[in-house]
Formats: sequence, structure tokens, C-alpha cells
Amino acid sequence: MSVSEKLMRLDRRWVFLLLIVVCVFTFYADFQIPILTEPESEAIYEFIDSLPPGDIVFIAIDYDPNAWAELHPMTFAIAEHCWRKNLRIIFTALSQNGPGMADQAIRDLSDSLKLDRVYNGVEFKGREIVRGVDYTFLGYKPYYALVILGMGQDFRLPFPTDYYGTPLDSLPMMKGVFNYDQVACVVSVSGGTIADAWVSYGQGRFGFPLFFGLTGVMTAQYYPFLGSGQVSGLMGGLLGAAQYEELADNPGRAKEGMRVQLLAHIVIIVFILLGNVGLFVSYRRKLKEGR
Amino acid sequence: MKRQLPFVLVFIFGVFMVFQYFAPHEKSERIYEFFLDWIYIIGTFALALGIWSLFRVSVDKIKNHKEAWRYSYVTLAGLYLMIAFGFTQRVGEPWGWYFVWLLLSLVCLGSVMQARAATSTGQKKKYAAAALVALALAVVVALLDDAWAFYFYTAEGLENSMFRVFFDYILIPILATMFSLLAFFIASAAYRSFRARNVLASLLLVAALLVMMRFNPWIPGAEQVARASNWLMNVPNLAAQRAIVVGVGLGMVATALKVVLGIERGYMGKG
Amino acid sequence: MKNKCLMAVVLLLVGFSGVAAEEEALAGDTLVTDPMLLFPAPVTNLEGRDSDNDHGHSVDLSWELSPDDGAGQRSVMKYDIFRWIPTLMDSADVIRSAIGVALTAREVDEVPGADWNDTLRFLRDVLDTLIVQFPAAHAAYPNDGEWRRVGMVPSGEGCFEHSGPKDRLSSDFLPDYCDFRFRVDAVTSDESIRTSSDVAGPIQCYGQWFNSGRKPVLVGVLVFGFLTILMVSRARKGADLYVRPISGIEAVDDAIGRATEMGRPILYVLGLGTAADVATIASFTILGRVAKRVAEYQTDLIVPTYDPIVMSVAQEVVKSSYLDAGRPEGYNEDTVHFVTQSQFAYVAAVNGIMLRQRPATNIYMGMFHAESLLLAETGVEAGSIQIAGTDQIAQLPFFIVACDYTLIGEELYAASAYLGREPVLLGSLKAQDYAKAAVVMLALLGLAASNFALPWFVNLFHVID
Amino acid sequence: MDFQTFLWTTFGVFVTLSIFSFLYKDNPFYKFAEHLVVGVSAGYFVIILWHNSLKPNLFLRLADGDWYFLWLNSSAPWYIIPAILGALMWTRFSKDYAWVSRWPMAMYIGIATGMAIPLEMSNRVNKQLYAMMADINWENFFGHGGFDLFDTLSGFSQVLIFVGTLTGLIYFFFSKAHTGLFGGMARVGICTLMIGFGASFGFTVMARISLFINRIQDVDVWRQAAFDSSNPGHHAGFYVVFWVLALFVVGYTVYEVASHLMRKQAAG
Repeated sequence: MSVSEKLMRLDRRWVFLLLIVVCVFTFYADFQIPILTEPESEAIYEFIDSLPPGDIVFIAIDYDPNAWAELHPMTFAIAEHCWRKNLRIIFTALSQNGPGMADQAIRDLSDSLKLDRVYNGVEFKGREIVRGVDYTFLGYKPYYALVILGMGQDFRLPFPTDYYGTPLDSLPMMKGVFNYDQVACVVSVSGGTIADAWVSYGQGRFGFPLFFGLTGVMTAQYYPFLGSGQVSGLMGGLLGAAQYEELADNPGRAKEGMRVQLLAHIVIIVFILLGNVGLFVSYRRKLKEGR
Repeated sequence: MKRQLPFVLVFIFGVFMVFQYFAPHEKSERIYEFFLDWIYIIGTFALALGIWSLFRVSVDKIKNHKEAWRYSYVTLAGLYLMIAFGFTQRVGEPWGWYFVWLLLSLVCLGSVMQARAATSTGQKKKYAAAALVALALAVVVALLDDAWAFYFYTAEGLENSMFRVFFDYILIPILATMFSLLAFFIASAAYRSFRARNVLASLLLVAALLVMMRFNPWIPGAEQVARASNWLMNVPNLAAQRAIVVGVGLGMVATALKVVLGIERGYMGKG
Repeated sequence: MKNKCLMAVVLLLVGFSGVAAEEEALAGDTLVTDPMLLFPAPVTNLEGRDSDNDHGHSVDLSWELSPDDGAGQRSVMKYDIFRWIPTLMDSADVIRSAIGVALTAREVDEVPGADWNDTLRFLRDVLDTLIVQFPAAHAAYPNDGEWRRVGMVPSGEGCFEHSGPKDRLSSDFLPDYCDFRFRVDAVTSDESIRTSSDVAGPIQCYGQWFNSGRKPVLVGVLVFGFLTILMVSRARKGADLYVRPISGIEAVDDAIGRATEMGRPILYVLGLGTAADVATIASFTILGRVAKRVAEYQTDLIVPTYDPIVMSVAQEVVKSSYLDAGRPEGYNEDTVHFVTQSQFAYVAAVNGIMLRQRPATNIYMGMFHAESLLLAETGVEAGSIQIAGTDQIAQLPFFIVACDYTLIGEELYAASAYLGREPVLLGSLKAQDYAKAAVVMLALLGLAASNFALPWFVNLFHVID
Repeated sequence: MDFQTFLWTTFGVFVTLSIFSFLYKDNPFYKFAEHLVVGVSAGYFVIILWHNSLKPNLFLRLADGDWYFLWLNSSAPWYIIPAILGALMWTRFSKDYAWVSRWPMAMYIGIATGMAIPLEMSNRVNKQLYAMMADINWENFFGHGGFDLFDTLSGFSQVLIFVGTLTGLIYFFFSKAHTGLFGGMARVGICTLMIGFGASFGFTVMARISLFINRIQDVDVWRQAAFDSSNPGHHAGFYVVFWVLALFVVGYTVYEVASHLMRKQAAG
């Protein structure tokens, strides 16, 4: 068998073997890959990065555990970025099964904030994240459209107390913070129709800068809002999360997943190219023989 | 009667359901829901036929020593155990003689299979006797043991810890792994078939390659590739889908019309 | 015995209502008052009418926004919708909860030996007599009843659909043919500062017998049905109809011949559809043609199935095909057999059949999901010729890549006509073509109409569900 | 994690690896896992259909009737009809009366096809046709803000979608040969379909790789549990079980490779 035929008729088990080896190796190996960032996710990063310390970012964790794999990395990346920049955060969870998950995420994050880290060449000292000072977690209330509207009047209307039962007025960071006017921007990490409500009832009424983190499937539907300026930035799926992690120089779960994805895709592409090289060579040989 | 009545029934029910779609009235909706229940109920009754078929084919394999016949015991044991778990649950903490009962009833099932698979009458009788003894013992254990009970009418069986264990540690891993084999098959299929042999194959190849490279940072013009793949998904792919959907819709309606009107009878073996 | 059951129900009910009252009290505590707020202006022009094209338990309300909504004081947060409800409906609710309690009690049998069925039948009779009195109770407005909130919408919205289920046992049941009266409150951020509108009513709701929003569908079905019958009858009279060749369908015959030569079986997979899916029904007719050829050539056929009804129908199909081919003795009951109703367990078993029995030809026709590529790639490994056909768009790429021939979408539905070569069935293909031509023409016309501002033409085709 | 759970998890890992061994070739472990899952899943569906379909759809509706009245005194006595029809399916157990089962099957198919006719007409034909009659974005015909070929919302892309759909439909004509102008349009149609299929294939790869990553994660959880001595239920037996399975897998792999090489030598 000539080389070109060998390239074309490789036993498919070699494909399998190489794919297994590459996936398992990249799963355990510790190295970084560059992620190509897109303007949609850059817009979110740059907006948050430009805020002065002490500003308030509103993060709505509006997804259920079934969208966990894609959306949780976004919450982690953005919240950690905010806290490293000494911004303050108001969290809500407007999806029924969200609050427990959001609470867990906040606790995990405050653990990781205790460590010293270097991001984009800037050294950040580890610090304690304090409830009521660095963040407020409002929790869950049904009828998300009304909650979004109510918060436009005053956060205290739908949420007299935070998730843990403390009245908002007794939390230091909520002093003088009434509604969206005191918030720099709203980031809705959403796995469903709540995103629509944030556009029409939130941004449409109160005009704050709105950013989205969405599942991969939903992304295409919301691009028109980006074009019309109602949404200022958007992250789509695991890829979007990885882009934010790349921008914030804070590699996490999304980049880990994308690392395996990228190498696995390359393996497949290389095999496709090998097959075509074989085809091309044998085609040329046949042409020569024909002459 | 044997041949014609089924087609008359298809016609009557079919025409009724077509017009039901246009009548939103409460009475029409109720009939619709009732008919939907029919479909579920008939389907569930038919499952008995399916299980019987599975049993027959397995016994046939054992009888004729077809390839991999020994594994048919595994199939039937798994089937029986799962059903048994689903209808039983312990009453208190201890399981009592539950596992003895399971073993006895498994022995009974195995003997019945052997009796069916046996070729000589003597063997048949021997296995039948064994099955009867095991059955009698199993019944005695079931009657005397109070640690567990049968639940047919209420769903306690779904809470049975053995039912859960079989679901979590046998069913889910195997099904998920079967699904994940696709990662490899998609690779081997791409390697084997994406060859630029002619124009159509080249188009398939180029579109797939572009989309697969949409997040690859190491190729020149990576940003344009990402945009191009997004465009491919939302423009040509959408057009292709829409063309197929309309065609399929007309094909479906035509087929269904032919069935309802009795023009096509091949589905009942007459065509 | 009946009394004992009733007593138990009543006792349980008392417990329930206590809990409910406690919850309401809690909800009331969380109100926050803002002394700056003034009473907003009320909404005007409140109108209600029966909803179109529904089962008859729904009312559409519309009103003009309060001047303080988005303008003026900007104080309106939401609108509360109120309906006047006669007290008789509360009695019905009590009976409904009693039925609920009795149902649960029957399930767990809290009172051993009690005959819950008698109680249930009695309670259902009581409920029926109460429901008959609903129209009269509504007509007695404003006596024996009170206003209750039935819904709310955020500010900025001037309409509300008040609908309930048609199920009389549901507590949200909205009776038809009753004189309803509605009122809408403009509510500020302080729940207690609100202004009510004038009362609208009486409004009745009732069901319709024709859904006018689905007119385009009716026209489509009638025209297409007529076209099919016309073309089929023309074909019956002997009109010569040309159909272009489709390689995937022609390959079926060769593939059966190949299997006979090799002395290996043919595997026919009907997919994951149930017998209620049209794709599966189309696949049955193809199976019939294949089975007839197979019977004539005396080749083996294997049909593993996923659904017991599909199995039963396929058994009938294959049996009759053997009968038609004049070889009823060649039919084996286990040719068509059941595997399991779990997608990937089914795939595991079919993959096993492919690798162990090495069929010469695999035919996949019907509905397929993610398993399409698992089957087709294993078939390649087993060295079989593979022909696939499905209407599932997401799976078509995988079949095209892994199979030798693929019927794309509509071709699956045409296949049985092609294989049968009966003029009658070819006639219906002709009807499909005319329908496609009509779609192409209408799409062109519609595109032109839409871009030259003739919306009435486009709206002719709008289906409103 | 206690020892019993760990043993079951180990079994889950064992069947996972058994299924993966299918990638190399058919073998006893795959056969075992395959036959096991067929039986267990069939049994699982019996239980689920009994509790979730037959019980709510039939038993509970007839439950307030009494058997000695044949449930005719229940509040929904008409549900006896489907029960009888279902029972008629069982005539298939007999050879002589199997033809009776054609009645319920005919009703089933009649209901299903009758339902499908208007529904598919509406969803697949009427609504798609309406969607095709879109307003073309003339202002941004070549892309929003300057010439941009890959703008999915530009008028140009909309026109392409429309043309692609029409030519795709033309490809599906059965009663006209693909020649001349008509053939040319059909050719454009099939090209559009192929580009769409290629893109869709390439897009799916990512989701499929994720499935494999999830399996790696599951096996990794098991490996971590085996060595996680901080776990309160941890037990020396965990190591034993882990190494038994690991050595077994390695041993079987070596055996397969060796026998493959020996076969090759014998053949060569």
C-alpha cells in the first residue's frame, strides 16, 4: 500500500486512540490555551474594568441547575473580577431553583478571594469578602417582571430583607442605595425568558447599561438586541465564559472545558486534512499514470 | 370484516381528528384529550407483547445456542430484577428475607426458561419441577416475611433503594457512555467521509471545517472564521432547514391523507 | 360509613384552612409605606369580551392606562384585576378541597375500611349541583358576593386575559355563561394607595366551534386533499406519470439482491418513532415492499423494534408481505422483535446484532435522534451497505456522511410510492409537486407584497393559534 | 461515600469501561453490558409506564367505581373502552385471533394520522410560508455599517435565505427531470443543503466532545473517592477495589494487544 492510500484508509481505531489520549491528557494536564475574544464579551469586560472602586454592579443569577455547566463559569468570572477591582455587588436569583446555587457560588467565591493572585500583571492581595459590605444577596421572589419593576422604585419593595433575613437598611453597603440609579450596570446571567423581562421591563424603563450571559442555544435570539443598543454586551455559552476568563486573566472551568474542546477539534481537523492529502496525492498519481 | 373494518376505522377516526383541530370548543377538546389517553393506554397494554417478545427471543437464543446466547440470562435477570424492585419496598429498616426471595424467584424464572429451551421431554419435566419448587418456596417466603411488601397500586417501589441503585449505577452510566461514543464516531465519520471528491462533497467539507475552526486561535484570520461560521449557521443552514421542513410537511400530510383515505394500505400489510 | 369518611374530610379541611390563614397574615406584614405617595388617577374605558377561538373559559380585558402610568406622577407600579365572585363559588371550593382530601386519603387509606369511593361520588354530585347554580348566583350581583383579585399586570400594559381551566375540579375553574363583572385598580408602590376603576360588565364567556385563526390551515388541508384525490383518480384512469430517479430508492432493490448473493441477512430499523408518527407509518409501507422482495428471494430479515405497537404493526406488515409473496411458511414470528424502550439501550442491542450477525444491508427508515450516527458508523465497521431515510433535519448530516445512500426529508415519504410503482401512489407524488409549486409561487408573491406594503396579502397566510 | 456506595460506583465505572471497549472491537465485556442494559432498561420502562401512565390515565379514572359493576358506576365509565381496546391487543398472544388486534391498531393509527394532517400543515407549511414573506432590510442591504458579507441580519443574507429555500424546494420536485434551468436551480438547492449539513455537522462536534468529557469526569470522581482519605466513610477496601479494577483493565488490554500481535505474526 502506498503512503497516500495508507493516509486514506487508516484504521479508524487510530482516530479513536488519538482522541482518547488527547482528551484525557488535556483534561489532566495543566497548561493554558489562548482564547479568541469577541467584541460582545470584550464590551462587558471593559465596562466593568473601567469602573472606579466602590461602584455597585448588579448580577442577576437567573438560571436553574440544568444550565449550570454553561452559566456558572460566567458568574464566577464576573463576580471575581468585580471583587478584585474592589467593586461591590448586589445579587438576585430570579429563577425558582437558583438561590441555593447562587448562595453556594458566593461562598465558593469568597474562599477564592482569600488567596493572593496576579491578574493581567497586577497583583491582588487576598481579602475577606464581607456580607453587607462587599455584597448583598437579595434572594428570590416570584413574578420576575414585577420584581424587576419594583426594584426600579426601590430594592426594599420586593426585598425588605436580604436572602439571609437581614433588613436591607441595616446592611452598610445598602445605605443610600435605593434603585438602579445607584447601580453602574446590570448583568443578567440567564437560562430562559427572564432575559426578555430584563430588556423590556428593566432596561426599557430605567435605561441602565444591561449585559447578558446566555446559554449557547439562546445566543442567536438575542443578537438583535445588541444591534439595537438595548443590550451593551453579551456572552454566549461556554465559549463566551471562556472569553471572559481570558480577558480577566483568570482561567477557570470554562477555559478548562474549551481546552479539551480545542485540542479534540484539532485532532479531528488533522485527520480530515490527512485524508484529503491522501486523496490529492493519489489523484495526482492517477493523472500522471494516465498520461 | 377482517380486512375491511380496520380501514373503515382509520377513516372514521382520521376524519374526525382532522376536524377536531379546527374546533376549540370545550367538548371537542375533551374528546381530543380522551383520544390521547387511548393512545397511552393502548401503548401501555401493548408493552406486555413487547416483554413477551423479548423473553421469547432470549429463550430462542438459548435453545438454539445462537451467538452470545449465554448473555441472554443476563438480559432476563436484569429485566426481572428491575420489575421486582419496582413493585416491592421494605417496610422497616431491615430487608429480612427479601434477597432470599429474589434468589428463589430468579431460580424459578431460570427453570422456566430452561424448560422452554430444553429439547427432550425428560429434561423439560425436570426443569418444570424445579420451577414449581422454587415458586412454592418463593411464595412461602413472600407470605411469611413481614420486612417487605408488594406495592402495585402506590409508587413505593420507585423509592426502593435497590431500584435506585440499578438506575443510578447501571442504567445511567451505560446509557451515558453509549451516548458519549458519539464523540468518537463523529470523528471517524468525519475522517472517512469529508473528502473533496466532487463539488457537493467539497461544500460539505469546507462548511464543516470552517465551523469546526470557529474558536481556534491559532489560525490566520481567526476572527473572520468565527464570523463566517456564525453566518453559515444562520443563513445557508436556515435556508436548508426551511426547504426540508416545507417538503417534509407536504410529504407527511400526503402520507397521512393517503392513509386516512385508504389509498395507501401498506401499513397494514396490504399494498 | 359514608358519614365517617365525611367527618374525616371535614376535620382535615379545618386543619388546612388554618394554615392558609396564617400564610396570608404573614404576607400582609411585609408592606412598606411611603408617605410621599398620592392616589393615582384611575384607568378608564375598561372593557371586557369573550376571548376568541377558545374552549370558553376565558375573558379578554382592555383599558386605557392611568394618566399616572409612565407620565404624570409616574407612580403606578402595576394594575390589579378584580372580579366579583359570588359566595356560592366558595362553597364549591370547599367541596373541591374535600374531593382532594378524599383522593389523597384513598391513596394512603388513612381510615382503614372506609369506603372512599362512595364519599367521592357523593361529593362530585354535590359539586355538580353547585355548578349548575353558578349563572343564577352571578346574576344576583351585587348580593351575596365580594370583589376578589384575580390577576395583575405590570404598569404600561393595558390588557389582561383572565382565563381558567375547563376542568370543574380545578379551583381556578372559570364558569362559562355567567355574568362576570370586572374592576381594575391602579396600584402604586404602596399596596394601600390605589384607585379603582368603574365596574365593567356583565360579560359572559363561552366556547367557539370554529377557530378562525386557523383558516389558512383549513384552506391548505382542503386544497391539498382535493389535489391528492384529483391526481390519484387521474392516475387510476391511466394517465402516464413521469417521476425522476432517486438513487437511494433504486439502491434498495440492489441491496436486497446483494444480501441474497452473500447469504447474509438484511437489517431493517424503524427508528425511534412510535406508530403515531407519520415517518414511522411511511416506514411501515417501505418495510412492506422490502419484506415482499425478501420473501421472494428467501433472504433473512431482522427487524428490531423500539416500541411495542410499532412491533405489532410491523409484524402484521411482514406477515402479509410473506403471504403476498406466496411464502407464508417462510414467516417467523421473531423476525420482528422488541428490544427495549430506552434509546441508547436499543442502540447497544442493534449494534450488537450488526457486529454478530453481519447483515449485508442495513436500512434505516423513520424517526432518528442522536443514535443515527452510532448505528451508521457501526454499520460501516460491519461492512454493510447502508440506506437511510429520515425527516429529522438534525440527523440528516450524519446519515449523509456515514451511509451509502440517504433519502433526504420528503424523499422518505415518496419512497413507498417509488418502490410500489403503482400509478395510484405516483399520483399523490404529483399532488405534492403541485403543492410545492404553489408554495414557491405564493412565497414569491408574498415577498413582493410584503416589500411593496401590501400587508393584507401577507396576513392571509398568518396562522393564529 | 460508604463502602457499599463505592462498590456500586466501581460497578458503574466497570460498565462504563466495558462500553468504551466496544471502540476496539466486540468483546465479552461489551456483550455483558449490552445485555444487562437491555434487560434493566426494559424492566425500568415497565415500572415507569405502570406508575406514570397506566395508573393516572386509567386506574385512577376508574378508581371510584367498583369491580362488581365492571367500573360502570365510576365517574368516567367511558375509560373502559380504551382498557378493552388495550386488552384486544393481547389477542396477539394467540395465533388464531391475532387479527382482532388490527382494530385497536387501526384506531391508534387513525387518531394519529388524523391529528397529524392539520398540525403538520400548520407548523411545517403555513407557518414556514408566512415566515418566508419577510420584509427585506433594504437600508442595510450589504450589512449594518458598511459592506459586511457575514452580517446575518443584512438584506443580502435575507435574500440568500429566501433563494436557498426556494431552490431547495425545487430540488425536491419528483415529477420533473433535473435538466436545463430547472436543473440548475435544483443544483443550487442541493448545494445550499450540503453547506447547511456541513455547518450543522461541524457545530455538533462540540456537544459530542462534551459528552466524553463528562464521562472522564465521572470516572475521575470515582478515582478521587478511592484515594480521598478525608472522606469519613473511607476504608482500606477502597484501595483494594480500585487497584483490582485498574489492574484488571490493564491486564485485559495487554492480553488483547498481545493476542492481536500474535495473530498478526501468525498471518504474516
